[in-house]
Amino acid sequence: MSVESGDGPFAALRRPFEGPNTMGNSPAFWLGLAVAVAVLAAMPVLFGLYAAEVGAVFLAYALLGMSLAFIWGYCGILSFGQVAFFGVAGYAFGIVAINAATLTGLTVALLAAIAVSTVFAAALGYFMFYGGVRDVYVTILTLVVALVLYTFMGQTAGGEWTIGDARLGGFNGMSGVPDLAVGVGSTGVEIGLLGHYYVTLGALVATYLGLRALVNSQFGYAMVATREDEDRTAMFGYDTTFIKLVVFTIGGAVAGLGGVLFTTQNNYVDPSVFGITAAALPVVWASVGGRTSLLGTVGAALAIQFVDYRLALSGSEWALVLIGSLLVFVVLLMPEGVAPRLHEYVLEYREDADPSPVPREPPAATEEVSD
Amino acid sequence: MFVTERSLTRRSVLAAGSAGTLAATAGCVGEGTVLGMQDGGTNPTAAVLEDRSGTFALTGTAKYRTTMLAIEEINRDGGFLGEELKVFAPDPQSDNMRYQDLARHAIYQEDADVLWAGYSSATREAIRPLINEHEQLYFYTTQYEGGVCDKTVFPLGATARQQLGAVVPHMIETYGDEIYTVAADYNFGQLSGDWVKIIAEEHGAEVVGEEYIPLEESQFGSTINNIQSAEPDFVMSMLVGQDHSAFYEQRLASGLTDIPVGTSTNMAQEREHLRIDPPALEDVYAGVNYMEELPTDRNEAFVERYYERWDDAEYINQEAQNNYFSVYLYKEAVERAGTFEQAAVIEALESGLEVEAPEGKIRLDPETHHVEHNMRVAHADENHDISFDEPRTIEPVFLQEAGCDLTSEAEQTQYEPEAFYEEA
Amino acid sequence: MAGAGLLNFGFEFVEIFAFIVLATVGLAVIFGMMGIINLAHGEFILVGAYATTFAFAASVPLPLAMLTGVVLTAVYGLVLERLIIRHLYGRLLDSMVVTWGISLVMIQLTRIVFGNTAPGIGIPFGQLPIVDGPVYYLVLAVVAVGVLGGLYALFMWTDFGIRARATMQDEATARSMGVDTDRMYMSTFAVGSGLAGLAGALYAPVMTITPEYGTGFLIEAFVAVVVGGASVLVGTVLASGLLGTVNATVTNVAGTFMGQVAMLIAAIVAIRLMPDGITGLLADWRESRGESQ
Amino acid sequence: MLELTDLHASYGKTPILRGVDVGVDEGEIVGIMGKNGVGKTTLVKAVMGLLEVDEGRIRFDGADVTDEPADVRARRGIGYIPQGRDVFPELTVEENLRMGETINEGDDRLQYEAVYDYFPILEERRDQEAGTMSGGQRQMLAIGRALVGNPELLLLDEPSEGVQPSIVQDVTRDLKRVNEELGTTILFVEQNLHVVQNLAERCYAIDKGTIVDELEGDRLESREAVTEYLAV
Amino acid sequence: MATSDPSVKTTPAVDETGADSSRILQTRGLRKEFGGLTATDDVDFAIEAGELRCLIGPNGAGKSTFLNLLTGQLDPTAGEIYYNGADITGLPSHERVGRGISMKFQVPSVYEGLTVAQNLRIPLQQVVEPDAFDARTREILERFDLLEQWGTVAGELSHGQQQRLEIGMAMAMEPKLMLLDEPVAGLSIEETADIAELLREIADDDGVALIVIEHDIDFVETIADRVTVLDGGSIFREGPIEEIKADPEVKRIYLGEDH
Repeated sequence: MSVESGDGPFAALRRPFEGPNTMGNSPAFWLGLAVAVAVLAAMPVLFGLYAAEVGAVFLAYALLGMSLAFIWGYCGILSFGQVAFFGVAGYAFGIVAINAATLTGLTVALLAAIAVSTVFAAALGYFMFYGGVRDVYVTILTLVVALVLYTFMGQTAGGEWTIGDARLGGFNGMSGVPDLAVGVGSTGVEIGLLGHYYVTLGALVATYLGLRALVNSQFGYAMVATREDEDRTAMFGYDTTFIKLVVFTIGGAVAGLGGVLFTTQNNYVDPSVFGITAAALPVVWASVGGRTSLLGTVGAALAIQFVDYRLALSGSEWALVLIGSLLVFVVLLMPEGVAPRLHEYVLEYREDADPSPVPREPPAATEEVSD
Repeated sequence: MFVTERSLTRRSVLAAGSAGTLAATAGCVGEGTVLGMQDGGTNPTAAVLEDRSGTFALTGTAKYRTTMLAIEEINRDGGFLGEELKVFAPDPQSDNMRYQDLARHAIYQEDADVLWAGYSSATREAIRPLINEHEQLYFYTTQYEGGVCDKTVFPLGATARQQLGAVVPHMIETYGDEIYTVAADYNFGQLSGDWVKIIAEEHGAEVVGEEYIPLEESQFGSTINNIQSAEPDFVMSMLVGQDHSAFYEQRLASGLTDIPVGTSTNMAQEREHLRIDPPALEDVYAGVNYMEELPTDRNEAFVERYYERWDDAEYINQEAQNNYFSVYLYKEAVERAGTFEQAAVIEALESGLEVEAPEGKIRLDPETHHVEHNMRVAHADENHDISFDEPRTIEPVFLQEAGCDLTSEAEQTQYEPEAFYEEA
Repeated sequence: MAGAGLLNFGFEFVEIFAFIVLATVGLAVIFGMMGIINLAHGEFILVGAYATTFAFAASVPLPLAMLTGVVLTAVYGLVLERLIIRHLYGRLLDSMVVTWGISLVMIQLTRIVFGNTAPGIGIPFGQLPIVDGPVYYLVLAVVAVGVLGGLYALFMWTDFGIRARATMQDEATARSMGVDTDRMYMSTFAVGSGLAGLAGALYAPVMTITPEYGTGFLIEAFVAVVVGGASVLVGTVLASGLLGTVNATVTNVAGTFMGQVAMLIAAIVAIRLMPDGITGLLADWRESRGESQ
Repeated sequence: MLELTDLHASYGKTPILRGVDVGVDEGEIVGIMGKNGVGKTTLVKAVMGLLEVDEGRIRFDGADVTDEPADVRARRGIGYIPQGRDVFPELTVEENLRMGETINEGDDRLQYEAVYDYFPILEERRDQEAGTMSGGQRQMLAIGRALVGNPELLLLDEPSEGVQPSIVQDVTRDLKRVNEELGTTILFVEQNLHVVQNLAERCYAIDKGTIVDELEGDRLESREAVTEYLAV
Repeated sequence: MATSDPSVKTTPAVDETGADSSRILQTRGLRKEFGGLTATDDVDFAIEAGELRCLIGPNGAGKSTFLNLLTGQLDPTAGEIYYNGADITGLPSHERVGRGISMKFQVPSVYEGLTVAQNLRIPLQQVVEPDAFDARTREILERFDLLEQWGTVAGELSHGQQQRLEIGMAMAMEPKLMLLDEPVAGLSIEETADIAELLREIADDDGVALIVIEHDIDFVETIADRVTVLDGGSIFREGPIEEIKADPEVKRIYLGEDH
């Protein structure tokens, strides 16, 4: 269809990432995105290692937010327990990495952590979706899972909760988690402070592009259809239960990736990642940024966490009040979130600027497709 | 194998690896910045991260205030090495994530020369990776489970061994040898429970029941039932936090006050004897190194100075006193080292310093970075009036036995009692 | 010994059952009647507790202080309903998100305004003669049963109840039958809020009052509502019974923590087996009977 | 008794009613017929007060009720039977009928037992949940429920929709009986030819949001005249 | 689930595998019970390719239950369903759709938040290769007179357009059997005539078998090849519409005296 990447440079390159299921299908959008990534990449150069350390945490949060936007915005599954996968991956990485702190070991730890969060999401998803749990019950069940993990991890202080050399550490958390490293045997890289920032940024950009391509693929249409009307979609021969399971599992994997990057940045993970305040944050980001916009959620995560950080530095107690009120007002005043609203304005502005607001071409017959 | 040596630690150069780190490849980026965000001043800076809101506000507020009081006193009397110590002291709001952010900010942006931070062990553990990475001098003053053996960390609060070592023998002597332990279900509580068993064993007593209570629990119906059916000679309580303080009211309502309670956590920290109406804490005995009620001249003068400075203050808890004397300890060390340079200050702290604290004279043990405290048993009567027995000096024996010697080996470890004592 | 054990178990069950019922009814009324999951439910309970404890501290007699708690929470709910909640009818997920926001704000505001502690209230009535435990727990159980009975009477027997139920099922039609539906929504929300306030007030002497006070009720309330399903009374009673039994049994054997964990696991399994809650299962059964007629 | 003057109403931003004038006298049975989407349901809702009008007045029993909410109008004596046999599905039959009492707190309300006289099947099923009854029974219940308030004017929104033909006949017969015995004025909208011809004494035709014709007597009985407004 | 219940009646036209080549769909002894009450009572039903069958009967006759059994939204208590000669009893809905059974709901249920073209893409991508999307979309849009609305969000279409879009979406699946539940409920006479024409065309030109539940007896008269009357969960009468209309028993239970 000609709405999808008809014009501009790199049209062919952009094609897999564009379609009616995502906002921002113009050269201007991609240029803007490139500039934004470049600015983020320049942060450590401009502001030093400090910015890299602080920024890496925000970027890991953004991954977490994106995982929720993906499952909620595109498939209608509102999980209040996205932090469960985030935290489980962090703990899993810690357990493997502490026991095998070599290049190979750390590479395995990274893979194992993402595998654990993925499998965990798949198992929970299977349990829920194949059990007929739907809508609000999914939401509450996921929250309860996060809270159970919070309670459970909180009491693992005793020596019996030791796996090899790794102590789960209870309420105090697991400390001494090594840095990220990739390699086999003696060849490879240990990822230092600055490296960690760029790895996280790279992971965020790559995940964004990957999810974007996915939601514009055939599977993406199936997701969106499932969100819009599950029964109807099943009647078109889609196995919606399976679709939801796959989406939920991918969401778990992305959240897990965020969790690993978060944990390796802090070299520490504790049960508060499962707590009710932590669990609320992804929902806040996705609601404010706009759950149907992956990038909107990322933007909201970065912005809100930055403001929260500045408020904390000033010693203000008002951060949570601000975040909570923001959530209330955004959902009341623009239920779709900021990004979709912005997108509408941009489209309107373009239409105004366009002297001939004739609708874009209807779908052409195959032979007419020229570009 | 209780010491876990790691081949890879935070930001260390990879031992096995031949490849360089990514950080090294970006030559232009160092700790300095292109845009120069760093603070221009040359004054030495202390970062004081103590909670004035959130879960730990009750203890954190007093800790903040005594620290400020000490720094102000010293600044007024000629300063630290003749210089005025600047303070960076935002409120971490009892949130470990904020602690990480603020500690990072203190280290990078404020260039802190010394750090006081946090009440709970969880907080300490949350920021310890940062402390280790930047070799930051750090005073942790809460009475805690013990065992931290770390080159740049000075855990100055009494350890569980010191607190329980004061109160448990006293209770066994006074009431008998059957003990029922009720403790908070987290690291501190569980390790304290282990210590009760170890000390009971040493004194020929026995733990007849043990229960670990989740931190947010404030209903003790079944616990009180269990205690009543076990009929111990006394209860050892290592309950913490405000939710747990409901135990004492429920103890009163269930008629459990005839069984005395020993504690290492209550009264001296969260002033339960003042917050809860008598006689809920009747016959509660606390092992403490300090309580505001301590009737010595030195302490009374200190209390007076404190309330003069902070007229709306409520209570000086044990940790607040620890903060206070640790500032003086720091001053001594800086002066002995002749510089604010952290490695030199740590070396000076390891030279066997002594200061006069409100609790009495204390000595810093060079090998373990812990303090020989003046431990007392404080008793609350039916009106919640406090009386003390004679102080005794208890050394940080556990770490000494564990072989922690930071003067010869720069470890970053936390030891657990179970590796040394069968009972645990 | 076995007799005493059984008595103790019974006492424990009564205690937990009462707790779950009182923690849940307010939430259940609002969810069942209005289709709103109020994630700020815990903080409504908080309002009740703070109002009670501060009234008591100002030497208001305890029962009156508790009444103050209930009334203030009801009024508070009313205000919130008018300002925010009424825009969310029919938007279940949005209502959850918004009420979560409200909950964050309320907890933090409480902390900022009142600090981290509130004055305590001693447990009244003294201790029981045979079983070890305060008499007050039995009072709580009696109140819990009374609340259930009262709600049943209110919703099944009175004109208000019929109108409220009719409004929730079909607002436009109810309005065309002369019902002022705006007022029905307001009053139902106020009733739900008042019940939350009641839980806060009743547990003010037992539990320590902190800004996170409400969180202590939340998991039980949530889980019971979800397990119970949309039908307020039947759901609450059955879910509280089920969860209370599991919790009391395991607590008796393996301690408080395991009791909690067992209850949550039981809840998760129950949701898996009955995706729409116990009453959803009943409704399915009834519906299938209806369909076949 | 009921007088609609120049009524305008819209659904969202789309205008649906563009100036409707209708008058109904006491004791009449008046139909309004039209194709789907011409504004029939909107009209009924506007009269009941479930939808705000943009322009025009509604007068009932001499009073201007245009700005009154639905519940107030209901208490003035307008009874409403919504489209799609809408009863309260989870209330029992008897509770549904008791809802009717809300309309009129005064003494002149019909005891709901009297409704059983018209619809004996409802008495048999008085304790059954309304949602479990068949479509025809629900239609009877909806009518009975409105009658309990003893309304002066009964508004019906497509009573035939989704109901099998034999029941439609029963309902038509029952409505006529109500009109005769209780003197209730009836205004209904419909697109079913049989109902229009069998029930209405007088009938308006509505198209594109305005009244385009009024039929009585022979014209109303002529199949061709009526289908003109129901077909193209 | 298939059952070996001896009471299951066998229809002579069915061979060993249960298949009958001329019949696209056939049920044998199809039965559904809800808590002791029988909603569908041993129904033996068959329809041929290109046939347009209407299903009528009083409320509660079991029409919807029967349709739900065919789509797989309900599992039968007993009996079998054969489609194109194969036993599809127990297959989940989406697999039945994959084999060419499609269903149109009573209430128009297009994806209201998606554009018309997006709506069509969802069934289309199930059956055609990506490079044919555009051509097929255009074809369907033209056939169902929706070309101008291709970029419109479906929720903003008129009622009749939504009905057409929905039937278009069903046709995009290239079904062999289509089930429709009251397709003209709430439509004007004009729109009803449109739909009637479309359905006839689908049966005659595309050779799709159609099962239509409908109350509008005039509509049934216009379109149906044969009519099946259900009552009390079992087949009460079956035959051409004229026969059914004249049947006094059908009049008594369903049609009333008018017809």
